[in-house]
Amino acid sequence: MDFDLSEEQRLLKESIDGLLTDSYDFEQRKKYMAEKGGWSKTVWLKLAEQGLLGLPFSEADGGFGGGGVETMIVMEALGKALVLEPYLATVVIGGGFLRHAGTDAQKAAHVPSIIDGSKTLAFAQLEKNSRYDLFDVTTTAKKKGDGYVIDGEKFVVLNGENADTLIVTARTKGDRRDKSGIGVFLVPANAKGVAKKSYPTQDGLHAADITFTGVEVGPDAVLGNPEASLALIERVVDEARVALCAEAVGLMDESLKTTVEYIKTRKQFGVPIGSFQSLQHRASDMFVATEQARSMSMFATMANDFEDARERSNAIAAAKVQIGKSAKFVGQQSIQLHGGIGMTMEAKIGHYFKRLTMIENTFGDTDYHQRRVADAGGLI
Amino acid sequence: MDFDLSEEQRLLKESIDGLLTDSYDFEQRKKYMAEKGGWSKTVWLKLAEQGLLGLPFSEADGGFGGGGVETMIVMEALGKALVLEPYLATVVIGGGFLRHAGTDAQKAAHVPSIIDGSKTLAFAQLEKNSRYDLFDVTTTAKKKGDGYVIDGEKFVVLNGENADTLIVTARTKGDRRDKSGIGVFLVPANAKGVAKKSYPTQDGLHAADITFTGVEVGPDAVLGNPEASLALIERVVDEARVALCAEAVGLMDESLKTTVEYIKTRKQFGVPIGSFQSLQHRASDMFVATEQARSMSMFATMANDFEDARERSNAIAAAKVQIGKSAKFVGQQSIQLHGGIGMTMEAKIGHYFKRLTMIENTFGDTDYHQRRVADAGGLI
Amino acid sequence: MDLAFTKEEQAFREEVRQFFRDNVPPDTRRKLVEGRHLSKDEMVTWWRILNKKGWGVSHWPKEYGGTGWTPVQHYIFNEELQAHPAPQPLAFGVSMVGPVIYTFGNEAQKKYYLPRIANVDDWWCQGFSEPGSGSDLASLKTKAERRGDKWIINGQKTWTTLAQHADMIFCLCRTDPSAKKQMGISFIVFSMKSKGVTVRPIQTIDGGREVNEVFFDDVEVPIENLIGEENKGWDYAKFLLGNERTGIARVGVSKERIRRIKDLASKVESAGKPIIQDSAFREKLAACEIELKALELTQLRVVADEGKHGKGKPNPASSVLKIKGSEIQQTTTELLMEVIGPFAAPYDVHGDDGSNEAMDWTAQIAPSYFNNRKVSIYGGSNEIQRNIIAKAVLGL
Amino acid sequence: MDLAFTKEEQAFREEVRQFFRDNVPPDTRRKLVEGRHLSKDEMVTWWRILNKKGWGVSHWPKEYGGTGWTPVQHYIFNEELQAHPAPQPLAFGVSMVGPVIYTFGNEAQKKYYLPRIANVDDWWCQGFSEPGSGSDLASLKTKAERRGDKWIINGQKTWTTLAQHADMIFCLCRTDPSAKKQMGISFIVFSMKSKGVTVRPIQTIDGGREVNEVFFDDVEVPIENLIGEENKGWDYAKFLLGNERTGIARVGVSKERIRRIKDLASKVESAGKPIIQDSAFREKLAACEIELKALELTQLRVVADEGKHGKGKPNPASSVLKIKGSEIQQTTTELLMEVIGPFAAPYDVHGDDGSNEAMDWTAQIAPSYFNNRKVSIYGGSNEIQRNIIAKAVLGL
Repeated sequence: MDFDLSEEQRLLKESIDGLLTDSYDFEQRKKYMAEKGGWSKTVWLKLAEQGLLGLPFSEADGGFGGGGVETMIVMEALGKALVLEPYLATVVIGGGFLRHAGTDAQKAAHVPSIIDGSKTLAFAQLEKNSRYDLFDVTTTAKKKGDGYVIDGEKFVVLNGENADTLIVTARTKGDRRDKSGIGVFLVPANAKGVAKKSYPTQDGLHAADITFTGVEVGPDAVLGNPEASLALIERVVDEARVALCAEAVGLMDESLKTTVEYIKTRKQFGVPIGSFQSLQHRASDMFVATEQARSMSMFATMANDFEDARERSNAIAAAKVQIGKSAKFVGQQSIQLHGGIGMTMEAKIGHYFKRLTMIENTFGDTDYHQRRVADAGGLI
Repeated sequence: MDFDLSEEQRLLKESIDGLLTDSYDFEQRKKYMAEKGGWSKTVWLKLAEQGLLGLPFSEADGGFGGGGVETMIVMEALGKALVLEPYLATVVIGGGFLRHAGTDAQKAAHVPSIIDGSKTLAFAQLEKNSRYDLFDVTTTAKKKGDGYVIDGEKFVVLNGENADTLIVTARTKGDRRDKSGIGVFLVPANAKGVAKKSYPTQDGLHAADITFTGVEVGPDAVLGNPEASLALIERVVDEARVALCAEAVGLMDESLKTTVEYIKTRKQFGVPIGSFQSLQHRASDMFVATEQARSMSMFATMANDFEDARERSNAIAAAKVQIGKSAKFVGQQSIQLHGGIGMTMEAKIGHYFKRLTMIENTFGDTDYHQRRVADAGGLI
Repeated sequence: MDLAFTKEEQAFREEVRQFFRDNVPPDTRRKLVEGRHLSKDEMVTWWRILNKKGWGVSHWPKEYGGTGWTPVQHYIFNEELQAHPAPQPLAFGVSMVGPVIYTFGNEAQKKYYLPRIANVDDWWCQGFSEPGSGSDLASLKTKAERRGDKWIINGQKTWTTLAQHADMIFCLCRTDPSAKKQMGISFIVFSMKSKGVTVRPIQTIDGGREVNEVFFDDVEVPIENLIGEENKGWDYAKFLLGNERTGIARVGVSKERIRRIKDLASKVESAGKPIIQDSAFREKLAACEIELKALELTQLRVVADEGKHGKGKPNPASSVLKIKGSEIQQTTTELLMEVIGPFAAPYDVHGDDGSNEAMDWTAQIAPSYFNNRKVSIYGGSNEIQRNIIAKAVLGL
Repeated sequence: MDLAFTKEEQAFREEVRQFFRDNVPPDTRRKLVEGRHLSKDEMVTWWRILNKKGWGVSHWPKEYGGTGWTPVQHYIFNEELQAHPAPQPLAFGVSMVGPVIYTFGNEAQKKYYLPRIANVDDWWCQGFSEPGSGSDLASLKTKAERRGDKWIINGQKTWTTLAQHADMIFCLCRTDPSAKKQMGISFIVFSMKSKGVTVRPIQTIDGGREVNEVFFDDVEVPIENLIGEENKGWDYAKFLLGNERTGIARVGVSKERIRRIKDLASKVESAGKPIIQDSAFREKLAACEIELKALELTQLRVVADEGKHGKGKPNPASSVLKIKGSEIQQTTTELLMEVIGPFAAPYDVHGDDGSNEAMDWTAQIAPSYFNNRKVSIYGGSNEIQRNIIAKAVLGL
């Protein structure tokens, strides 16, 4: 039990914090948002230069062999700076699928271009009625020769607008909500039959709704067992949830800091509003909520390495609940304590609130995960 | 739509408030509690003298023909003074059964002695596993000749220790959770085969667990249809819930008043603690909770007269939810704002908190009624 | 005490409801249901329909076009209006500046402005808040200096709702800089077309452009545009804000939104079945409905009290309406967010071609959630309301 | 950063757990599970078992009988103790007066008192709070006047926990009435059997008699019973309160209670089936478990931080532990109340003959709910904790 960073981890943190301090203040972020695709290729390449895009990959694959704690450090920093670039979609999720299920050939084909920043990925999973159930899949992948033909519709695919390669969940057999018969496929974004409708999201990221119509892929597109990849999907999505928890902690840290600074300087009735006890207590409650969230982010990070998949999922679900609750409270109260100014696009705080809100609804909301924990018999 | 009291209602309120101001301060209450049976026969006879025990009965039955508003006025006053006497058990519930289902002979046998204060009643309904479902009845009433033989166990029968007559729910046919086959019986407390185990309750009232072993009653014991009295039971229990809502409003009013007085006078760090904004805001929230509860108590009172039984039940369930939530908040915060002194038996406030707590768990708690409202499709 | 609506009140409700059914333009209604913004034309068109019916300024004295309704009738009218839903009359004209003019204005002002307000010949906006003033309104700095037969106005207002549409503004200006805070403020009205008036939109976090900054740079205003007495503006502002309570609880709005939640929840699936079949969700919704029912009753009590004892000074119970009303409005938008779950994310899914009809129903839900954070901030933040209750009701 | 317990730590946990299994008297454990009060004998018996094992004063310096454990070991020990459950060592002796004596006492005092504390030869109680002092402890009025080789003590203390069992009291007394509030206070220990000491029980709302008022009427105390320097008592009190944080979150207590909730909820029926099968109840319980897990991790972070950087000054994060810890304890008692529903009502169902075994399991649940309201009041109310966070952490 040791909550201090190792020397390497401390250096990693300094590296990413330094990079973002230099190149990711709120004004710079606005510029990146206005770039084509909605994020900065330059920043992305800087992340690559510092080795951050290769962080979780094994050294054999050209990466740095970082573990859960390293990803937590990076995601927290990305949250703190409200970063737009597709780290989650490309490195955490895309990279996760390749690390856990990629063949040597698949890794060779994709990992180097992730690491050097030349390509990004996106995870096409959500369907019209699937909501948060990962096994609820109607998109089909039908065997054709050595390969498959994919048909279906996926929604709100983060980084779907820009990704070079899509990772698509599709059903090779069974019915809509069967837990077996689900496969994962690597599909080039420019494959024939792939049609995208892109849009910005509420939190300033970019996503796409993507239709697959008779999209033919070869045997090299199959990640893992095409008839039994639910466990793989759950594992990678759990890693994404853990990453989102860390990002949310970074967002909350910065929200609290920004809010406390604001109420220290903002004056009403001749005194800083931070001198009013009711606002002080609200800020204290925000601190409590943030610390509880930080604890559960660490717990989730630790749980990533649990051997028992059920125990892992349960712990991560619990973390997502705590993060969801804390995020909602910290986000809403940040706006409340800012007053009118917090309601404007010009102020930084509203953007943190919106990102925190969207994280709650990504890969299962608070109620969804609370029920999972309840159905698993709790934590004690 | 008119929320003002009529002249008669105003006089009624003055009458009960005056009586309780004179004879029911906190010190007097302690004395009554120490009397045999746990309440004051003298006060009970004073209530009778002022006609309050005959309030809801028709003039033909010797009563005053009071309606829901009149009962609300009385229950609120009884709550405000934290009255121990068995008005709910005797007048509201006992009287309710007689009013709605009593034959002329049954009324003649019981109502006059309720009105003159000579006899009290108790409602023996709760069973070991029935919890809040009124149709969950295992106590049996088997036909024998003209009458019935009653067997079973009832728990936490309020005023069960002192009542002269018990009103007992029992099953004449069907299985434990069948909605038909339930009857209601008037059983003399001293009937052969009735065994009581009496005890005080957490809020200073008295109750009993009562066993019925081969208790034989005649045909005059049957209230309503012995094979189909669930609707009757629901109606009377709904009236009891409405009365409890009003009592709770009285309790909250007095809790808030007592707490505000306390924080105005109690000094710490050289100033009254009521000058701290966080406590002011807490007290404001208590006020909001109390006003919302008062509104729903009035709504429930109005709903008592709804013709549609489902609509009535749904509205009263909603009121019980609001009262439960407000009561918990006001009760808990009253203690918190009192600090240590609120934790002692010597202070009045703790006794209000305990009664509010027990009301939540009587005839359905907050979650139980919230589910009923949800299952009925809500209120809008 | 009689807690039921009278037959007459029920009939009135039916009449109002029928009028809305027959007269609110369907497209206007649909946009409100979906939480979209209306165009200026759409709003004005409806208000003129309402005015033609004689209901445009219903709570004004009869001599100026009011209806003479009882408080309960006003309550019913407002509830049905919000629940239909139809656009509420423009508060800045009808509820704010109108009453100030007919109470404190001179005959010429009444004669000129009141009919124009009723018919929305002028779109009014409010010049109260300033950067830095916030809950401490009296700290305002905008100056009006008398020069000959003109006021020369300089300063800045903010949070000016729909100023982009406005023809006229009513403005609190400091006319005596030497006087104490609340003194030395005057209530002046003038044209938004005046030279020196600049409107700069403020984009809110939901992406909307409801509010604006308004700059005054040597704006010349005729001297007769002062309402009431010079340096008494603070009194009129207090009067105006005390009148603002009508419908502050927005019970009808929340009712309408709950119907929308139920509608969407019967369409959106969770765990393979409509989310309305999920008991946890249903119970959460029921909890909100119960709070709302309690609030409705609380509001009726306030209304009945006004009916009995006259409006008089602001009723501190209106702070309860503000606190609970805003909390419930926020809860309803949270429940909508919960219903649509992952589909909350897309922003402006119409894109430029307006073609993404499939996701159309979700488009305004997250913005509405974000936008509704304001309701616990504006009109006296909920913290201020708790101060009011503590002091005015509890004597703390 | 390594978030797993080491093998050694896991082995230590097993050792501790096994010791409790083998050595806690079963009846003592059962009473704690059911929320009942223990007799003095039951407590002392157990503490002497613990002391014999060498774990009675585990966190004291080794020279005075401590164990030399790491902070994580202390954490594990406490958690297992609370979770077994077994009675915690008497805080007034072991955690409060003991450390003051070994830190500020003279050799004679150390030699005499410390072994007696470890073996509970003396039962200690705390004389800090006074009527009217509350959160403003330094306003205390009890006086100690020097007369020859005696202190003459007059005044009153309150909320004195288990004073009815106590042999000794450590007391804050004002020794220099002319000094400023926090100055002029001394830390004096003396026998509760002294002439002029009167103990009057205060019954709490749950019916329990844990706390007392203690009156001092010309109590004569030997001059050498002063600990440390005269008029420096406030410093020692602050030191003592800073040490009091261990286990303030009471994670183990809440864990044990959650197990009890699950146990009861699998027995008590709702809607004809065990209430644990009700999804709404289960989700509410899960919510509580998640909060508790987060708190456990937060506590571990504080513990690890102490291990790394030394105890030093009180960690403001301990305010988080106090706030959340008390909230969770209260929530667990609310959930227990919810489980037993209408059976919460009976008070002292045993009656005099102790025969009502059927309802036995419900007897202490409502009292425990009532009693636990204190946890957000004592030890610095949660409002005071929020002040501390605002000032010490956030700089407000």
